Amino acid sequence: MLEARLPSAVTLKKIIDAVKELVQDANFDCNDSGIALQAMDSSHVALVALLMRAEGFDPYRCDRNIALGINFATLAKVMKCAGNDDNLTIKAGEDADVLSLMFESTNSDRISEFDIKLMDVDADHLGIPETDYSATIKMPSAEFQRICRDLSVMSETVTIEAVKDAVKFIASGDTGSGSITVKPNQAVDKKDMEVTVQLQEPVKLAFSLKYLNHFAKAATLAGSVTLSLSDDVPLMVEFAMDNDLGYLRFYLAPKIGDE
Amino acid sequence: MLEARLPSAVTLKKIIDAVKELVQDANFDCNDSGIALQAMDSSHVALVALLMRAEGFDPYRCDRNIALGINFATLAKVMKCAGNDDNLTIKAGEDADVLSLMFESTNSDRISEFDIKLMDVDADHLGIPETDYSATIKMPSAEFQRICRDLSVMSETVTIEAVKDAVKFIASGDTGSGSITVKPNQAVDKKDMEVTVQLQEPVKLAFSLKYLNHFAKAATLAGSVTLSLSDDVPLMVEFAMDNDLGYLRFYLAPKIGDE
Amino acid sequence: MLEARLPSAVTLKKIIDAVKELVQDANFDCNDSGIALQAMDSSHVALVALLMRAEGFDPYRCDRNIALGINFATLAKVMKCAGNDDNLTIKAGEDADVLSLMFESTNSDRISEFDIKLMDVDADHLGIPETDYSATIKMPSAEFQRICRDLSVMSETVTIEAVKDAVKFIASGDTGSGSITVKPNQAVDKKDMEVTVQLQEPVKLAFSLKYLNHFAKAATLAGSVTLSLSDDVPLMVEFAMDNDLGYLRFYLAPKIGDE
Amino acid sequence: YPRKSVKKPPREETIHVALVQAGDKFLLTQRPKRGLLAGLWEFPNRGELVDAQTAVDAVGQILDVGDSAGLKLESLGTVVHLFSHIRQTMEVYHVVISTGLDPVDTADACTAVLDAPAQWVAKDGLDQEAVSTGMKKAFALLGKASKKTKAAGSAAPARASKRAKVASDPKQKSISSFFKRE
Amino acid sequence: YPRKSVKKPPREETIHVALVQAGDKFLLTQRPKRGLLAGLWEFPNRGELVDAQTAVDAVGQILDVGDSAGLKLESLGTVVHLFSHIRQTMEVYHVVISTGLDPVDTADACTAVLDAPAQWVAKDGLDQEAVSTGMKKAFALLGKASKKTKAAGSAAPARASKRAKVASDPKQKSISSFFKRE
Amino acid sequence: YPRKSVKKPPREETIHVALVQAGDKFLLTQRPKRGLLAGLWEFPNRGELVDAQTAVDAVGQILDVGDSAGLKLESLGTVVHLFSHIRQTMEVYHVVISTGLDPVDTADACTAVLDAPAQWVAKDGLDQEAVSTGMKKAFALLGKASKKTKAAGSAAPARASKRAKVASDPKQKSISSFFKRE
Repeated sequence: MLEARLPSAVTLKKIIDAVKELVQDANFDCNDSGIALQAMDSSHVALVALLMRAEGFDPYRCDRNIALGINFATLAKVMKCAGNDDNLTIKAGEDADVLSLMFESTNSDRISEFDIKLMDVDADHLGIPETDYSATIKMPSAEFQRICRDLSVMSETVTIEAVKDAVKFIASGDTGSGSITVKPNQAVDKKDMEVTVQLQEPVKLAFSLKYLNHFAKAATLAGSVTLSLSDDVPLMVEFAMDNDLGYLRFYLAPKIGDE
Repeated sequence: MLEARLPSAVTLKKIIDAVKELVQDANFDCNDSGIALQAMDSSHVALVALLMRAEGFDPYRCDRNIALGINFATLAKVMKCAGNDDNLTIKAGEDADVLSLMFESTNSDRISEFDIKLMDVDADHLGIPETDYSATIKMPSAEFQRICRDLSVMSETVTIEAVKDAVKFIASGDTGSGSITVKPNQAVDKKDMEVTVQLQEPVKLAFSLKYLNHFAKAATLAGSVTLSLSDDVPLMVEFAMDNDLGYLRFYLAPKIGDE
Repeated sequence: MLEARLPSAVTLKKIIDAVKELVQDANFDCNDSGIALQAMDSSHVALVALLMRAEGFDPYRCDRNIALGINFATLAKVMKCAGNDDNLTIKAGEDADVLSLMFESTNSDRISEFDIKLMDVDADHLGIPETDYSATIKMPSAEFQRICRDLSVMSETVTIEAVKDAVKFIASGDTGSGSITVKPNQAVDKKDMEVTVQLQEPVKLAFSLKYLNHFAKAATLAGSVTLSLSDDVPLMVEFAMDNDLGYLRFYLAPKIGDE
Repeated sequence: YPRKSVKKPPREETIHVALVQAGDKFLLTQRPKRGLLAGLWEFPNRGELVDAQTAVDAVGQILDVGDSAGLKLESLGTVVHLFSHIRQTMEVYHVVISTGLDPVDTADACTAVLDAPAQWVAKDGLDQEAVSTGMKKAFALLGKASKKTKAAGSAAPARASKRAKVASDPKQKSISSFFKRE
Repeated sequence: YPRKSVKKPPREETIHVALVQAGDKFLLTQRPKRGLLAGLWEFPNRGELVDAQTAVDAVGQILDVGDSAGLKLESLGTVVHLFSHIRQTMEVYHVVISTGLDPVDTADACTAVLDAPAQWVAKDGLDQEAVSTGMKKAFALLGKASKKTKAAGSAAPARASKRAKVASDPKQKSISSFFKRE
Repeated sequence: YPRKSVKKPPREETIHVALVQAGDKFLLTQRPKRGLLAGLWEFPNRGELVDAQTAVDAVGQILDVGDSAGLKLESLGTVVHLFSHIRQTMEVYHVVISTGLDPVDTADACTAVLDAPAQWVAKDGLDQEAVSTGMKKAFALLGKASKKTKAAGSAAPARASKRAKVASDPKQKSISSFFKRE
């Protein structure tokens, strides 16, 4: 049996909104350490990996491992009903065929309860090896979102080039080309505005902007984003959630012959 | 001859916006006590009843009873031209074939005048009997709007169940189900936030959410809404306008075999 | 070679947004006194004339006359990437086949560069004679935008009638008619709110509202707009930009037999 | 415990069918050569009609009789017809055209306006035409209604349009079953 | 005093018609088998063209002649044709193709791109084809224009596209009737 | 220096083609009578399918076999076919239906659901039908795949749907070429 209370329902809403266009159905894998999800998009180009640690909930209780098969379009519609100051309790019984969501507002007398029917989702689970990335870039997530959106003007593909002390995003198409350069800034008072570049060796890789724009929707979830790149390895885009709740990671296979 | 000046043009704009998708053409019935309108939607499932009392206008003058047949799509387009601080004077002459609307801004030198051609609207007038409802629920109109919108996620039908000290809105569909419970709150400082439930006997009735969502658009017109229910009688949804101007009421026939 | 730095990139963005639906491709004619553009819409009903004086840039350098053929849809997409506090440097080399735009934010470490491919635009250049207009009306541009939008409710054509001390905009259609009267206001504290009417002789002319609505989009560019009318001459709608940067003018041929 | 997503129910579809009568003839139009019921003849119908007045206007436009207010439109009720994957509710109306009409000319006009072949067929000749089963059900309503009408006398309302449309959801009651006309 | 809503005027429609000429042949495409003017042949036309340049580009794409700039497009003016419920304004253009063309191949290409049967027909043979009256009116403009062109000499502009489109509202004057080219 | 806007490249199009097999027969549907490849027979296909599961569901609905989970859907890979102005990528799937089927009934059901004529044709009879070249290429994948399948034994996954769709951009690598199944 699962019972978990999330202080802010909006957190789950933002996660689902960022993922729903990539993933149609997926399993929430629940055990005593938390709730995890891994799913590829239907084209098998990107992979979404979510971890919500038990510590981020209060209370959290999960007696035994269960996989809750969820249709994301349905869940997204229900999460739209989350008010800004609602907390959220999710429940699933032994052998349950529904996931229950209860929204409670701290300052009103309204309680909303939704039951979503569970599905049998046939999920492949991929093993993601630990990687020592050549470049790791931390930047404001809003900045990342804007770069992806701006460069989409010119092309469907962006080349990310990390060199010493600078990261360059380049897109080139039929009507012209665009490039945006981001440089590290050491002393910033707001943590989220920080830009850092850790470089083992220079890398230059091409990725689909369509997918990056999808990932960038998670900018509402975290003020910072971390991009990790190495040759011949998928890009990892990580949004770390506040209060040690966990992370939402996206992996994206590179495009070849385009960098 | 009719001549009536409404201190805030926006009031009529909100009325028309709430009604225009239900009613295509209808008569404004004008006499010396005010302006009334009654119209069924084209499916004959809902009925709109508007009353704007003479006292809400300044000045108000109507020599003899006239019925002004209006196309609501046209009127809605004209009402879009109402500025936030405009007042509105409406006029119709003896044997006039137009309704004149004049918007005057208090702080500008612009005067807008529109003439809308009148139509011959063939309207049935229904007698609405006085009803002693089993349950009368008063709640914030924004809350009502949100409940209708949220439950539309699950179904096209909502069951409203009023019991002692609680009202439950329930929707159940293919992908799951949802229920929202509202409880009375006694001492609230803001009048519009008040929730009260007056109960003669428990009722449980099913209604079309599509219509309720239409009605809920009038939430801009009044901070509170009153729902009145009895078995085998249409639901009455009333929005009472400020300053005793009158009310906008919607009646909705129940769905049978679904509660 | 052209190199010109505009303190606010948003200024060019607003110009392009106001013009892009009228003009598909046009030449920016650059010389040492500034950048000019003249283009008819594809129906040859309206003419756009833009002047950006060298004095409005800092620095501004243009060695010899060059015509930069630009696709406005592409330029508009690039200009969307302009941040609110970005400045803009545009460059084109000798015999260049691209126009370069560089956006620099004053408070971030991001530099965006875009190159737009130049086109061979086959432009007619029309001579616009100096005209002593019968009526010249200055009014807030937002007011002009609202009048055009509001009257579009009734007709595709507006008749502008300027008489002593008043300007009347009239639209008449199948469902009714509308008229908006604007009167001069002498003493206003905010310059942009001023309404003045200079009249040599009364005029009454009909124009397409579709085009006027297009022109009115430039209201974001200037707080005031000036309409100049004479019989048998195109209407001139002028938006003068701040800081003596120049102007964006629209000329519109009248409709005959409709006034 | 988890379950597979449920099999889809048949698609719901509501169409508005007009039995347009001039003398003893009825107007038929032909379905496209391909697709469901290809090439069969049917009574003019539209799915997207929002209310009965629109139907009257469309018919008025087809027949070029000018002011459509002169047309009597009577609601005959609804028929449900099942296809393999569609549950079609037909809302059936009867329109009698009193103006003198040239059947050939109006059929041509209909072809132009409806963008489909059209013809006038006598009531007795309908059996000879390739008319779909569903449409025959719709036409059968006319027989029932004409009996009722006769019983009630010829007090058919001249401007019945406002009363015609009934909600297509069988569970949804009508407001006019609660409130009476004054 | 109140009045019934007015009878609708005929629907306004503007189409752009291209008289595509190669040698003495003109390109015809066939209308759908159903609907208005079913099966008749017509000159390639589109309603949604925004301006003449788009027409040139489409023709260039059809004929695969690469850079469409090489095509001469000349505006011949407009013709109005009335259907029962449509008032159709045809803006007519003339395009002469100078590249050596195989009539059969290009007709096939046109069929593929336009999604309709296409053929090349000699000017004299147009009368033998089932061409609609409206289209014949459009073609008649070419005769008038060619007389004018001859009078004016062969000074037809090589890149006339920017000058081609005229406003379809007859009351709307053109700006170039006020301001002269420099 | 300035340049003319570039000639358009052929339009990219991706369709999903289902080789639906029952016994030794395959399901064919007929293209519209007009337009590209008019009247030719083809394997059921749709451009707008978002993923393989949707295809399975559609097939299940066509065949009315209830729970579509019982259908085996196997991705055979992609074929690219060039038309004059279209570069079409076909993603080909193979579905084997094991339920006892009446070929006539199911063809009728397909006609109704797909809104196009349909028939079951034996593998050997495909050559006799007017099947387009592109579709023949798609069918050829089945031969290749069946060899592979035989080599690999009959370990075809019962619920292969989640693995079926491949990215249509040849430059885009798949994530599963980097991360291995656990």
